[in-house]
Amino acid sequence: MNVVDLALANLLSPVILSFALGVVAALARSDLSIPEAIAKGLSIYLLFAIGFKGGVSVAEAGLGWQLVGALLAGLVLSAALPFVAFALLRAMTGLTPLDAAAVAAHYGSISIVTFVAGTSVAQSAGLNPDGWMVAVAAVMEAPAILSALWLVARSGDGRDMDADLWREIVLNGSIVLLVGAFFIGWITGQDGMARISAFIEAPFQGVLCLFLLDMGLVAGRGLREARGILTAGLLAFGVTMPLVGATAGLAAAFLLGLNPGSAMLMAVLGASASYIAVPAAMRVALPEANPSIYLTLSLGVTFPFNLTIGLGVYLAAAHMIAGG
Amino acid sequence: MNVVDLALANLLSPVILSFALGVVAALARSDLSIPEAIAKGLSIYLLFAIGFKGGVSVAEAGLGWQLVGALLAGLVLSAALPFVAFALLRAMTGLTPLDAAAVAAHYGSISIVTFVAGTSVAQSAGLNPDGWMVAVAAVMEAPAILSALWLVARSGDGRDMDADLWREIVLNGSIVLLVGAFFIGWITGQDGMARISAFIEAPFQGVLCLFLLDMGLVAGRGLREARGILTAGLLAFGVTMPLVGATAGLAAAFLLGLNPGSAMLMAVLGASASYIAVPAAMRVALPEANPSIYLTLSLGVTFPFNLTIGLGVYLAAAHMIAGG
Amino acid sequence: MNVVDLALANLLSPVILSFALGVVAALARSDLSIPEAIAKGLSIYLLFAIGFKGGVSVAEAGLGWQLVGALLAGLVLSAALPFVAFALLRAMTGLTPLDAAAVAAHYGSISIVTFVAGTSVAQSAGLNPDGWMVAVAAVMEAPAILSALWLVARSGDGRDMDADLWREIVLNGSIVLLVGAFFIGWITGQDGMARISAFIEAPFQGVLCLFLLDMGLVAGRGLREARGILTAGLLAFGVTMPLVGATAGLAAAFLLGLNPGSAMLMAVLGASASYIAVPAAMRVALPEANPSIYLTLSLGVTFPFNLTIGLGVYLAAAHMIAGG
Amino acid sequence: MDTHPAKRVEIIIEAIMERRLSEALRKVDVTGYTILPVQGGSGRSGTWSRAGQVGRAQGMLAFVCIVRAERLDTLLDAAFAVVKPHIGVVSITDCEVLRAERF
Amino acid sequence: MDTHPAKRVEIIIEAIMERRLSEALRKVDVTGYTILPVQGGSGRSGTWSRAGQVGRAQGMLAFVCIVRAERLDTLLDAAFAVVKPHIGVVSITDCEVLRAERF
Amino acid sequence: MDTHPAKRVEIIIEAIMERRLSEALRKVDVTGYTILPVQGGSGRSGTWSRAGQVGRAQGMLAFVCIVRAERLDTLLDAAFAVVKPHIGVVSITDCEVLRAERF
Ligand SMILES: Nc1ncnc2c1ncn2[C@@H]1O[C@H](COP(=O)(O)O)[C@@H](O)[C@H]1O
Ligand SMILES: Nc1ncnc2c1ncn2[C@@H]1O[C@H](COP(=O)(O)O)[C@@H](O)[C@H]1O
Ligand SMILES: Nc1ncnc2c1ncn2[C@@H]1O[C@H](COP(=O)(O)O)[C@@H](O)[C@H]1O
Ligand code: NA
Ligand code: NA
Ligand code: NA
Repeated sequence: MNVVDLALANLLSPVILSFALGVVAALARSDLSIPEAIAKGLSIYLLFAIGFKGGVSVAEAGLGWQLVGALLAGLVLSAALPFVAFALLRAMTGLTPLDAAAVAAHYGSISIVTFVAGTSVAQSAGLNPDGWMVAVAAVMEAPAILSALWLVARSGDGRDMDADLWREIVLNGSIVLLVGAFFIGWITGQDGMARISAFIEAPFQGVLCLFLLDMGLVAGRGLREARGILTAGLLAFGVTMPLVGATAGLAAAFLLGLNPGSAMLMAVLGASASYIAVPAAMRVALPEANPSIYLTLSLGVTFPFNLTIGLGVYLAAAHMIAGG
Repeated sequence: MNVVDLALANLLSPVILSFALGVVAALARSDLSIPEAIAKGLSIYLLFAIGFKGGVSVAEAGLGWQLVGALLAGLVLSAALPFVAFALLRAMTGLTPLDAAAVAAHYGSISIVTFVAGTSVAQSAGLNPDGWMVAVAAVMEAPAILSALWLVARSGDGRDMDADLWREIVLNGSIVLLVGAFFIGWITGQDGMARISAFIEAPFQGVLCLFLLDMGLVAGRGLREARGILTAGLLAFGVTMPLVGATAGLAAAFLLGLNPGSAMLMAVLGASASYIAVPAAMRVALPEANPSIYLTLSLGVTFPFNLTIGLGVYLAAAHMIAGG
Repeated sequence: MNVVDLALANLLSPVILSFALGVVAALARSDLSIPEAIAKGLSIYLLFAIGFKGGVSVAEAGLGWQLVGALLAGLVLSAALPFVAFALLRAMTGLTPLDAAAVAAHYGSISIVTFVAGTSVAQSAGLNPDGWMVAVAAVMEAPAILSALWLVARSGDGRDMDADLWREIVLNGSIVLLVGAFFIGWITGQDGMARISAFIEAPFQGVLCLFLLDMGLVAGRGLREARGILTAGLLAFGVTMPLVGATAGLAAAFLLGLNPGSAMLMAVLGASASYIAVPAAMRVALPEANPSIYLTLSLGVTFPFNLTIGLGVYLAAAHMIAGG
Repeated sequence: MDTHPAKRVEIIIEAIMERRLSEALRKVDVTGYTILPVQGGSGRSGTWSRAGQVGRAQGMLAFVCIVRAERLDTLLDAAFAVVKPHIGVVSITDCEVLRAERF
Repeated sequence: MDTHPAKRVEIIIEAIMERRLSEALRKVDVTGYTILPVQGGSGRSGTWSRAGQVGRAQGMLAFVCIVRAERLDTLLDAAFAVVKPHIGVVSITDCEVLRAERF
Repeated sequence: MDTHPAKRVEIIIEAIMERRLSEALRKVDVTGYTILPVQGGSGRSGTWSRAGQVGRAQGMLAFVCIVRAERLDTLLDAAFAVVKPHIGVVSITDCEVLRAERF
């Protein structure tokens, strides 16, 4: 199967079609909705499962110096990409510095669901990403926020990042669960996996379908509400920036000599934009920034772009660059 | 195993016993309850799984002209049965025309959980209903509502069916999810099923147990609240009407030459009464109609009647009529 | 594998590590939390699964006179242990008679999650506890409450146990679900299990992980809130009383000649303290008693003690006493 | 602190009417309201609880809507047109608000 | 719009007391009330939150009950008998209602 | 029944600000409040609903806080410092309470 076939197979997978169903239902104003508690339950399941699987595969394969490099690269990418995003936004759109900085934070950070979907695609293509890539995902959540706040401070609008906010970001529920499950998987290894794989592995893709159905519903609702906000410039940014981020991720992977699977995931992390952790941090730290802009862009534009087109492109690129 | 054995086996299955447990717990005023969000989550799972499985089996077996016939028959049954129900109600009970029309709408429409339980019974009996019967179930949800509103209008109490209500009914969450999952299953076929069958098929019966436990709790609570409402006439209607509906369904199946499995499900669709979509529509369109009457009848009387006695009867009848 | 290895293996199992993750996250003030509805949903799943499995194994193995003896022993233990606990509390701590009685009620009653964790440990050790031990667990929930109310009445603070409260306790949701599922399992036996084992057995350990993660979060939050309350005396009681209860349980098991697996579970039931049913009953019956004390002790001290250290000790003791 | 008089309108209405009430309010330019979930209740049409419900037929919501006094009648007329044929309760309380320019 | 004076009583009470309070109200013929879920709170007995709770021991509910002024004392007496030994808060506000015949 | 005048303050605020508002209230010794979940709403920043949301960025909460009149200004000052840069609504109603010693 070549890369184009894989990309198409991804497009017609239950997971992507479930997302599409959600978007269509929301745009058609169906009253289909998933209760908040269920959506949170699904995300807790997914984070636990991803973290745990990553940890188990580290227990199997061991760690190498590459992990250290990848963690550092992740930190740098997350901190640096907001500057690129900020510059692009100021050039391509009419956003105020404040709104531009808020959006930029999202693009430095990552979307764990995009990461999961990317892992599936990589594995379908026979690639074998390193388990510790989830740790890289975890360290990439927060640094982008700092960069964004620095950008705002520089544009004259000083504000202090209180210790509380800092703790909230670093210890936010998703990170703690992902990292905690990673360590549990690492400690218990194959033994632990044998006990809970029927819960962690077997139903995973199905749960992901329902979760993406929900994300589709939320994204569709957001798009309906925010019609007026999406200018051509913002739309263009929403599909350009992921390509920029993916390129940066691939470059880092190339320098570190990661295997093609991990290289693809590095691209995915660079390309994806946060829509859970960073929006919450922005509401606290930059309450005047307009949340419709950053939520619509990251969840309504970049997330579907990555899912449907991006993943195929990043896979092809990783193949080319990292060989395999 | 003959039909009586099958009916008994059904009565003593975990699914039916879970329903009974719920009813008994509610009547005994235990505080056992399932959170609303969980109940909704279970129903989302069931609708997604049923729709998806139906779609996959269509991808396997293909469509025939029978589907078209069955869809039409479903539309006609759903539109026509309310008139029969209305006449019976006016003859057997003292309901006002308004209340009678509201009840009638429920009996033209269908209960998807009864449909699922019927599918299990059919499969245990070695029958093989067509996958597209879920599409028939979907088209039968709404037409009955129109008939009921027409009945009300005719009895002098004119009211308009606004476009909004119409959209709400046709795009209600359950239908969209069922039909959407059907198409996802159809598009992804066995490939898709291979990816998510551990989620869609393996735990299905168990999830159904918990869902029926919840339905038993809600039905039992309703019966306790509505003691005073259930006259002998209403009770008689609640067990007669499903037999009438089943007969109509079987007749349609016979005319269309459906296989015994699909014939049984056609009977089940005719026999079952809505307790989710139609009650909501009635609250909007006929707010003066008493909801206790239609909820108690459809969920407290007809639903358990179908589950415990009806399914066995319809199976036997389908065997006789459609051969097999 | 000897007993020490088993105890260690238990400590490093995904289940216990998930609990630890929850405690650490809560103490570190992470905002990780599991929605209330999901936590309740998980507990409904666990109760249904435990009850059902117990019932199926009774359908397999049959009942013996030992069951009757064990049920009686359970009743006696539950009713008697509060007196021991009350005496210890009065000796070791400065609690008022009212608070001491309220705490005592918890230690006569049982924790079903500790029971489940104990079952896992017993089975990993190759032991085979009787399925009807879940029935013993069920009868042990309530009697302790009566003893506590009697203790309060005796200390001059008369209050009446209204019929309502009595019904609430005996028909509380957990008991009804556990016992109901037990009967469903018993009636449907291996046939029923074959239908739903993919739901009941396969994902069980994984669901338990998430549930214990939640219990860890709640326990950790409670510990943080109640820092000031935990005196050295209370702490000492919280780890002494389970050992006393376990000893009483083992003695009963020895007298009844239970197999080592059931003996261990009898110890676990004696050792564990309620944190769901009894706290609710205490809020109704003894509203002046301080809930922080009994919740912190049973969930924050005794529960983790049993999980991490107790289970290993009770396993070793059951091995020694009941042979095997 | 500077406060300004206003009216707090609380509309307890069937959940299925949520969208209709929102739209009726929007039509008369009342765009500020908060919707609280309702867990159960009792009235002339009996007692109900949300526990375990899958359907939307049973269940109510509470709209809380704070407006300037001079907008009250417009609001009530619009709301009442929606609520009228349905079960539900409308109550109005005097209140004071901060940031009056928002209402 | 025609409005009529009434009283809005808000009783914040432990969730386990729900059935007892409902029954006490019913006994004095107060059959109209709405129960709002409560997510957390703080008081003399500490801070609590519903997150992750399985048991019913912790957790409160808010009863909102609108009555005519002349029924207020009956209601308060009945409610207070239930609330008294428990933690919780009872507040009363003057309000206006539509459809006075319903109260 | 013996009642005493007090103030009922209702603060509708972004969910992410919950801890900050609680702490601000605690700092000025306002330790009694109840937090109600909010299901959706509408305001100058648009319409939102909690349905299906995983993140905490969208979503509001309602703090209900009953205080004696003489504590009102302290409360409002503390609350307003938190609410000010954020979306949200603060309203104050006169009420009567039972068990005045609790406030
Ligand atoms: N007096 C009242 N105070 C507060 N809520 C009420 C009152 N009467 C009715 N309700 C609410 O409105 C719903 C419908 O009331 P009803 O139309 O009387 O059946 C009830 O279930 C309650 O939630
Ligand atoms: N002043 C207050 N205003 C609003 N709610 C309160 C107040 N005091 C107590 N509560 C609520 O009542 C519960 C119990 O209060 P307490 O009895 O003071 O511990 C608290 O957790 C709050 O939910
Ligand atoms: N007039 C109002 N009455 C009640 N709630 C309001 C009002 N205005 C705003 N809100 C609530 O506050 C949130 C934010 O309002 P805003 O800052 O106007 O966007 C809304 O989503 C509502 O939940
Ligand atoms: Na990124
Ligand atoms: Na029907
Ligand atoms: Na015990």
